[in-house]
Amino acid sequence: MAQTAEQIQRDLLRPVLDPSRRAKPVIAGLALLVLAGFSAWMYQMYTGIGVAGIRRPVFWGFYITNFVFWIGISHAGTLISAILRLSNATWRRPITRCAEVITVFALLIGAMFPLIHLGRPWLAFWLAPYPNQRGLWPNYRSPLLWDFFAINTYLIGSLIFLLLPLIPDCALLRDNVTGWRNKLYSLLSLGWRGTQKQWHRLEAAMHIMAILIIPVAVSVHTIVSWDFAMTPVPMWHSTIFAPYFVAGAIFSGIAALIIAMVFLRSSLHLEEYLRPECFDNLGKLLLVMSLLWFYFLFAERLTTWYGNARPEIAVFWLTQRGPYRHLFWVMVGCNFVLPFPLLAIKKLRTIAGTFLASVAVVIGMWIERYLIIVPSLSHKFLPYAWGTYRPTWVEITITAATFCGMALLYLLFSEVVPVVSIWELKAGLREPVR
Amino acid sequence: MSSARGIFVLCSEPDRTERAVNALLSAGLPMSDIIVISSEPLERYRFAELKKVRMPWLVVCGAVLGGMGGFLLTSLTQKGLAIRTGGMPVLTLWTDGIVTYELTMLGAILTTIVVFLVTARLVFRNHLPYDPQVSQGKVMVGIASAPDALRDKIAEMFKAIGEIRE
Amino acid sequence: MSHCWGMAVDLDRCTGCGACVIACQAENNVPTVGEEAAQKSRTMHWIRIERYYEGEFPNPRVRFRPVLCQQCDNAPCEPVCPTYASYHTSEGLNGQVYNRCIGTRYCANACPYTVRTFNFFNPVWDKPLHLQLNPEVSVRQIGVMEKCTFCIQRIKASEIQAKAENRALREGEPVPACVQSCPPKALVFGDLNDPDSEVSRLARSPRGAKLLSELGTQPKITYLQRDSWDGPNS
Amino acid sequence: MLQHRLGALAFSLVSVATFLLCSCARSRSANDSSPGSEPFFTPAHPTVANAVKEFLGWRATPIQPIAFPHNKHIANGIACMVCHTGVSKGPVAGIPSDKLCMRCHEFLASDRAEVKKVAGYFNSGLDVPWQRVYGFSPSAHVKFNHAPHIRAGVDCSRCHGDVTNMTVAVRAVQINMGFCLGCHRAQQASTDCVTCHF
Repeated sequence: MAQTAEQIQRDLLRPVLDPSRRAKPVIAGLALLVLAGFSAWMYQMYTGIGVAGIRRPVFWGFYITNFVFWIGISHAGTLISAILRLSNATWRRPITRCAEVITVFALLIGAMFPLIHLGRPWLAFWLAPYPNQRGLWPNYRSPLLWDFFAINTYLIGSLIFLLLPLIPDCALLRDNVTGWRNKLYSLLSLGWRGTQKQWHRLEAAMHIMAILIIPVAVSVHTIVSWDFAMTPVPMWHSTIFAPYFVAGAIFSGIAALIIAMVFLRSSLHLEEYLRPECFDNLGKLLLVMSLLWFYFLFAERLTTWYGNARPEIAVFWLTQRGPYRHLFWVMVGCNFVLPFPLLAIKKLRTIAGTFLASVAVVIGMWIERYLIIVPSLSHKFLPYAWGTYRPTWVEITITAATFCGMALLYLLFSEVVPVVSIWELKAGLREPVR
Repeated sequence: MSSARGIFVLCSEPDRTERAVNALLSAGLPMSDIIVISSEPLERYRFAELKKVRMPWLVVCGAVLGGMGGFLLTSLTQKGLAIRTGGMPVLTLWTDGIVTYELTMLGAILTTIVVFLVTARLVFRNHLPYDPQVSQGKVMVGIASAPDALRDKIAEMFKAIGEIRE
Repeated sequence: MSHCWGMAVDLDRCTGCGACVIACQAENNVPTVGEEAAQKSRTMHWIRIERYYEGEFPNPRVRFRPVLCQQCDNAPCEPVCPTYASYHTSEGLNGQVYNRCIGTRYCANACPYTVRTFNFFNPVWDKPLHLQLNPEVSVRQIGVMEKCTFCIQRIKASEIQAKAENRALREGEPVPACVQSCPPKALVFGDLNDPDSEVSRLARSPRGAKLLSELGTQPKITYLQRDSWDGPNS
Repeated sequence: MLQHRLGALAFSLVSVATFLLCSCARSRSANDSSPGSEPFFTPAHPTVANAVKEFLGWRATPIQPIAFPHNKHIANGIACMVCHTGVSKGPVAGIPSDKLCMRCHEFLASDRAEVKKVAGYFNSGLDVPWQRVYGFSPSAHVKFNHAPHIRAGVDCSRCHGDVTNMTVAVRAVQINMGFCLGCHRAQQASTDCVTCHF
């Protein structure tokens, strides 16, 4: 337990004021991989979307899988941190910012994928409703347009949600550095003084934002699920999709948060702050979500099997016994069979245990999205038009690069601002221990 | 103006802060004029109690505006386009509801940040004095402007509490 | 009177010869994609002939079914397009506006008939084959979705001609390339708003059925067949 | 600082990589800038710069091989349709061949320098390489038809400006979709997308 305010401040500012030299080769390596992904994208843009493995009838592949996956990961943060803030859980204080950062970066990465996957990405601005000489407006009936509005709202909201509590910490940094960094942090702290009025307003604003961001987060993944549920594609046209996707998003989000926290803890020496009880509590949350995920999976599978409609059952057996069976059972293993004992048994719910479970869940949830998209598309109604899908090196490179990009952004962020909120921890010192 | 300079004291612990605030109150200053600057929220103290903010109401107004904007955007532009699609009606209230909902939330979020920045007097320059020692845990107490006579009196009282900043 | 273009496909007449596919390819500047892309099932046909096999060796049977855009009244492809690139024209066709298409490929996923084709690369014609491109039809570029238009260029040309001559369109006046080239006359095209046209008559035939009618897409193409075979068992 | 340097490095690497990729791809990919030299035809843009120009709608001002004075011909009572014969019949208005020019200019003003150029083309059996002034880019997918517009009584000047005062034709009217739509709406002509785009 960190004792004094001075200690907290010293420990948490250290990664920013005196960044570890060991991080530099890691940053360089990650940057190179991100660069590889970027080059692959440029190559695709120049040569054509055909360098990806998509084909008829599987017109959506890795890119949309990644889109859904990263938007799901983005639910880590803001949603968890907002819920914990509103419920005033004391153990939230060290983890809220780690979580909110995931949201912003995962959203930025996720929002890139619809652009990457477009046939003509340079015309993507036609999704924005703006008056034009053509007299044309976007189609508000299209789920993609709902995505456009929802993701933009969520991005703005979560960015504000991240930046608001960052203001006092930037003011703190401003007072501790000189030169250009002083100028930078002065700018970021927006002239923060720390009057009681400002503190009061900040807390009021954070409270309101926490209330606002929860329905936005829920709506975002609901709408992502409607991208699928609105079309008459077997196994997509399902009313269960919205809650199923939201639950899955929170599920993978918590897993991503735990993974990020494990790395932060060891690399920035935050053992005193990201304490085992944080992992224990998040592990319990992850367990609940794992059960909820399995419940939804069961409900979806059971109704399809029982309904026995010809196009749907074709996709059903394709994933259960057909060529996608390996992926399907790996998914069930990663999302339920493995995490369940790891998280349910108190002895195993350690930092290592939750980390292992989280890695499994992130892999499992990526496969889940893939299994939602590809088998359904490959086996639509007319058997003559059935097909397959194989990703190419372009898709694989871009996918790998986004994971590196996430790590890179996170690493850079943790070197620019304290990744654990200093003032919130200090305020927590005064709180009676419950 | 020399007659309206402020005076502040740097306190090292919360009890002294309370003493400084009490000193100012005893000098006949209203609570609303007293400024307490700290590096963390001091909610538990009497001087931190502020009257309720109207922020939630403004946010609701922003939400209503955003929602109305969203609804008008969807309905008017669809009327203007009047394209027949798939035998569906020109105005589709179910789907317009989604855009309306998102813009309602966007309106609320943007209002929150604007109201926060304005009421907390951020971005827009404020001339409050500041001392980097606040970042080391000190608390600054004082008033932004005081006539000379009053300031001398306050300075006298502050001497016992801590370092004085003008 | 506005028109509502429709088609009837007589499966009892279809021999699966593929003339309609070739005619469409030539008329509409539909590119051939080459072996490599064809292996990846990126062939671009606006009309295809589906082949299904029935029965065991002594009595095998092949079923042919030409499948093209069904020009649904309640088309799943239309509402999902964010830019109105696929939309419902005033004559009831499922229009595809190439210049408005940004390539989300959402329409192709939504289409239950899988009749939309996508330009994964810029199309290529070996010279001098480019000289036989139809100037009345645009050459689509990379990243654009395309599909059967019922030969909209022919429909428009007929309408303009009829208007110039100040008369109504005659029965069988616009003829899509596939219909024109069908040797056994298995394909019939016409105005469904005219109750006396041949296509209206065939649409009312007791032999008639719609493809995937259970989805409620209300196609404008009627498939005619004596026995009730509603597709292969999947 | 290191991050700063890495950023600069990343940016330059990306630029180099993109350039290399582009140039490799360009040498493989088709272009129709020099007809006859390539073994295949594709509607692709020959260069990235060309694509950017079309995206932004930048078009070079055409330079005509002959300084044809529209104003003089119209002043002499020659109507537009005398030379642009296709305009009332079909999609294309058409540019007359030099045979039509020579019908008069074999004798009329045959000593003028510009007319001699026409005669030169005519005698060598070539067409005058007129440059297109109007017209839609291929990616606009517009199938414009002159005839219905003429039949509907749309004056040529509506879209081509006051040619009576022009020497060589210049793009006097900016024709974009808004321009077309404005007129179609006012005349209650069809504004269905497939009226023009197919």
